[in-house]
Amino acid sequence: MIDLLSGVLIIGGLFFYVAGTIGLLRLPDTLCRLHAVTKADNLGLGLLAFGLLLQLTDPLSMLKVLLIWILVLAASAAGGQLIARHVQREQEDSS
Amino acid sequence: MTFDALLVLDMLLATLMLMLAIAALHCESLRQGIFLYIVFGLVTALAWARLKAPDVALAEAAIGSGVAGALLLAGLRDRKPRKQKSLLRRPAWQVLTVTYLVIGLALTASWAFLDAQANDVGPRLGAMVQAELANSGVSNPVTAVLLNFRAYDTLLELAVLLAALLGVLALGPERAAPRAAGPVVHHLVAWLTPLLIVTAGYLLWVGAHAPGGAFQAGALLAAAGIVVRLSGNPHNGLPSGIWVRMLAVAGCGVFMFVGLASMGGGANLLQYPANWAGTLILLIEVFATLAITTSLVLVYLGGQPDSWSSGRRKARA
Amino acid sequence: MNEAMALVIALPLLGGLIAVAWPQRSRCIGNLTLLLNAASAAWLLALVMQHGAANQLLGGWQPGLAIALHADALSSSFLLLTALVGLAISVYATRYFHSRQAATRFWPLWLLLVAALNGLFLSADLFNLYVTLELLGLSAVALTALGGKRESIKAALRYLMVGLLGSMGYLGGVAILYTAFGTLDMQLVGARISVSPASELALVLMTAGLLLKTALFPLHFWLPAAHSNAPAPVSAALSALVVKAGFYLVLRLWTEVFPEALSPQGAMLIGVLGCAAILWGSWRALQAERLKLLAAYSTVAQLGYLFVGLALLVSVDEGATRDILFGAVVLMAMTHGFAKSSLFLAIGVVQQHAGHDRIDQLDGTAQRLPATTFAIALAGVALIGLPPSGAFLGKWHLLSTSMEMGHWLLVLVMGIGSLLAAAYVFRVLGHAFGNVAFASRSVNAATEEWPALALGLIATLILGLGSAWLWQFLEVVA
Amino acid sequence: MLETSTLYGLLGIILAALGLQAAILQRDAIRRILAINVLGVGVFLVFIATAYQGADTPPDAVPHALVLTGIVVAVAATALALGLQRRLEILDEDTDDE
Amino acid sequence: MTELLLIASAALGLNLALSLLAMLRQPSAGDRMLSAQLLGTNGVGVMLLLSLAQDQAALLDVALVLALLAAVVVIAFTRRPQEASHD
Repeated sequence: MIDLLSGVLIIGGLFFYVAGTIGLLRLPDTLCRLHAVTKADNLGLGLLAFGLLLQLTDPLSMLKVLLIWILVLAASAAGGQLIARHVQREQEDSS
Repeated sequence: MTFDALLVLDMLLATLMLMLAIAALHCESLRQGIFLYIVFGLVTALAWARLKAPDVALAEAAIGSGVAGALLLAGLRDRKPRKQKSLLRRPAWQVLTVTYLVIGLALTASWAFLDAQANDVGPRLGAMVQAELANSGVSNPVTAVLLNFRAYDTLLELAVLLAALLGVLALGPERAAPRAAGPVVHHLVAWLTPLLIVTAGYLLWVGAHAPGGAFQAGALLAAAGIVVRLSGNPHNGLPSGIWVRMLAVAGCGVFMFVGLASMGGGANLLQYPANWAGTLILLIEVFATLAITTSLVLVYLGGQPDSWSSGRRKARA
Repeated sequence: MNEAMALVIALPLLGGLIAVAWPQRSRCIGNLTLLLNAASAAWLLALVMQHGAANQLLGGWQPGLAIALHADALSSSFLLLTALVGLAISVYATRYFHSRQAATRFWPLWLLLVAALNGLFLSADLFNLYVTLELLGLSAVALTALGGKRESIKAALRYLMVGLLGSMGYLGGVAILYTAFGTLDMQLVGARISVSPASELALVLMTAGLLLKTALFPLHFWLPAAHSNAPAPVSAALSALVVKAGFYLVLRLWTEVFPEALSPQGAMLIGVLGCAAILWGSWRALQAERLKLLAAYSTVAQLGYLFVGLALLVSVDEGATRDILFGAVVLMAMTHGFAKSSLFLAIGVVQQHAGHDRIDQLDGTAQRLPATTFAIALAGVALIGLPPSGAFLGKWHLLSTSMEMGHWLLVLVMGIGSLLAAAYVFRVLGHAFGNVAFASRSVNAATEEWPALALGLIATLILGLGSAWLWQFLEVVA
Repeated sequence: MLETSTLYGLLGIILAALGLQAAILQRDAIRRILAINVLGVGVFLVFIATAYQGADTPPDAVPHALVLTGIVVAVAATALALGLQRRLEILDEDTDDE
Repeated sequence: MTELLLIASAALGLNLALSLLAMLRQPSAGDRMLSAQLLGTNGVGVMLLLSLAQDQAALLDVALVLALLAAVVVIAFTRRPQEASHD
């Protein structure tokens, strides 16, 4: 049962990862891509992490997985802003 | 079934590494090349993980890809724009000759490697390590090799790092610090730095019985220093004057001291007393971590900061 | 014996660390360290003479698992060479670096370089040798860059890249050897090795990497720029000691690890390259316009002799002839070490007093700097290979073996090489003794001049007269 | 069937060859540094592949330690090379290259 | 389960390759940083899956370090030096 659930979660995570990449390939401009891709990716990693959590028994490992996920979330939120700012600056520079 | 899935993963990693290496070395823009090299480091870390070398994967992620990446990006910024010499502007005959020679060498090497693999020598050094692991003072075999069985290598390696540091310091003053960062970077740095430090401490402590150790911890601490520097802070978290110099030599110095001290009573160099081995290794690792951190951060500055020579002179200037 | 080996390794390393932490005293620390280092190297040599070769297993682990140190006649001779040349360079460097900043930068790196050399000569572990090679390479590069000029930095960068390629070649060979034989200990690998593609390729990779670092023709392209643009004491160390480290390692690998895998064609190739190096290096030295460039090209040529000697050595069967050749090669390497460091230090004195080192403007040097000119002459005697010097005996044995074996071409090449060497040495001396009407007072700066003089005297007199002893030492202990 | 350690060992040799070729042919210093680093990774891969002894046996720890040492040495060399390159860049500011 | 994990990690690796291609197609600075982030997240995902598939808890630490260093690299990418930049 647990195996099934975590399998579904992992596959779901993969789906979002792939969706993010397709977004990167298909969406028209950088800011759009930024928006879609960071969201999809974080969701992908989140699902993956929960799928893995179900398989783990050691509390320290579980904590680490959670920490990794939160870390990536926070970093991508801040990183997203930085990148948006950078893109804006570049557009200003070029215009 | 399991084997097939693994083979798919192997093939994927191999293809990725090859493509990334070629692209990083031959793409048009150098900036792109450095970026691809950092990604190459990431995939290499995955390959180490796949080959059951988690210690190496940690080091690759932290040093090979992380710190080296930051160093390369800083090096790229030193670059004056007029000098984007592009790749392979050599005459075709040179390119062809070298390429054919290298291909020939690679084919010979592959043949020799297959021959070497076929040569069955029985138990390798790894078996000896396993047999003596209990007497080494730590239970992580890689740490045992690095700090006990082959401690002398590690001692000299710290000296190599010191030599590179001294070489960089002798080249002139440090780079200008980046301009002060906005609030977003400051927030990011504010929580990333403590996290890096805590993780470094964890890796140092866990190194005795699981993958981790002085080099990985030192690299993470150095990353913390680099991040602080990148946020536009003129300080890099290091002390100044005699203290920073002591930190830079501490790793090698304590190591050498322990090595010499353990010779008392007719023992060999670096022959720790059996029941003290664990403690001594931890002691060495702590100072090695500090020295590695100091060296990597200073090297990142690209030259000699004011804080290196004594603080008094700085006040006078 | 254990203590002596540990001391030889630990002293320069600790000295370097203290010099970093305490830059105000780096000169004293440096000189004191080199003095103690010379004493401990002499002690180790005495111990080897008394008790024969010895091994030390670091950490006390079993052979194979531990890194082994190995002290024998060959390694202790090279250690003594390093110690004596190093001491003279240190004394000279005390006066050479005027500014405090330059001095604080020089000493720690110089001590690390000596530590690397000592470590390399003592190590008997293939991977540990890689680490010592890198320590040697990086500190040598950093010292070269102390020249500060654009040319120095450029040469240093190129030196670094070439050095890294060389050590990667070496490491690749070690990887193949470990795959095939499962150990890193030189003696164990030597015992397990067999003629197979793996060992052949490892031999080729390691030798090629080391030849790149040792600058055997045609892999010498980086050497003249690096050796001629570094500060004088650094040039002396690079030419006398650092390239010798690569040669020493090739000598050890070929005679102790790979004798099985060695093919006559390989030895032949090295011999031919050595001949080319002799001719090309001597020719370029004759054409050089600057003294330092002349000395650098002369190093290229002298390395050629060493590799010709090595090629002869491995093509002779075990026995008396081989022992004599072995001694001749070591004697030549040591003579060149002393002579070339003497030459570079003397050039440094000339350069600082005249403000340049252009050969055609040296007139009057003999009157102004008599002791230094004498040192150049002594070094010249050793470089040409004239009688009292150690190189004379070395060359003599090389020539007689070549004649016995019927390698007449070799005899011819060595003859031409010696003539060319005589030509470039006398060209310098001719200018130095050139008379100028307004010759100024003769300068007598003892600490600057005597290191070069002492080294020149060792090269021409002591090694020449004491060579019989060296042969005996190498034969009995090895 | 291709053994895992053979696969990765050969991969290492190819990577080393790629690095070597670029190190000889490239003219740009930073690019050469990248090339030498790729060459290094190739050699390290041969070591780690040799250490791998299948999914169920623990790998040989000695090559792992050697590669760790090698990685640190490579970073030290990279740092020194970049420092020299930076100095050259500063000195070149008024004179043109080659 | 192990097969699933391995196949999933291979799929993620493929995804990594695809996003790399996407980046190479649009080499503007913003996109490069974006894909840096994406590649980091991908790498962390593969490392997590490998950790479970090969039953190596230590790989979780590697994933943690990767996540941390990805953040460092993103900062390094967006920062400019004090003088006028030469991008």
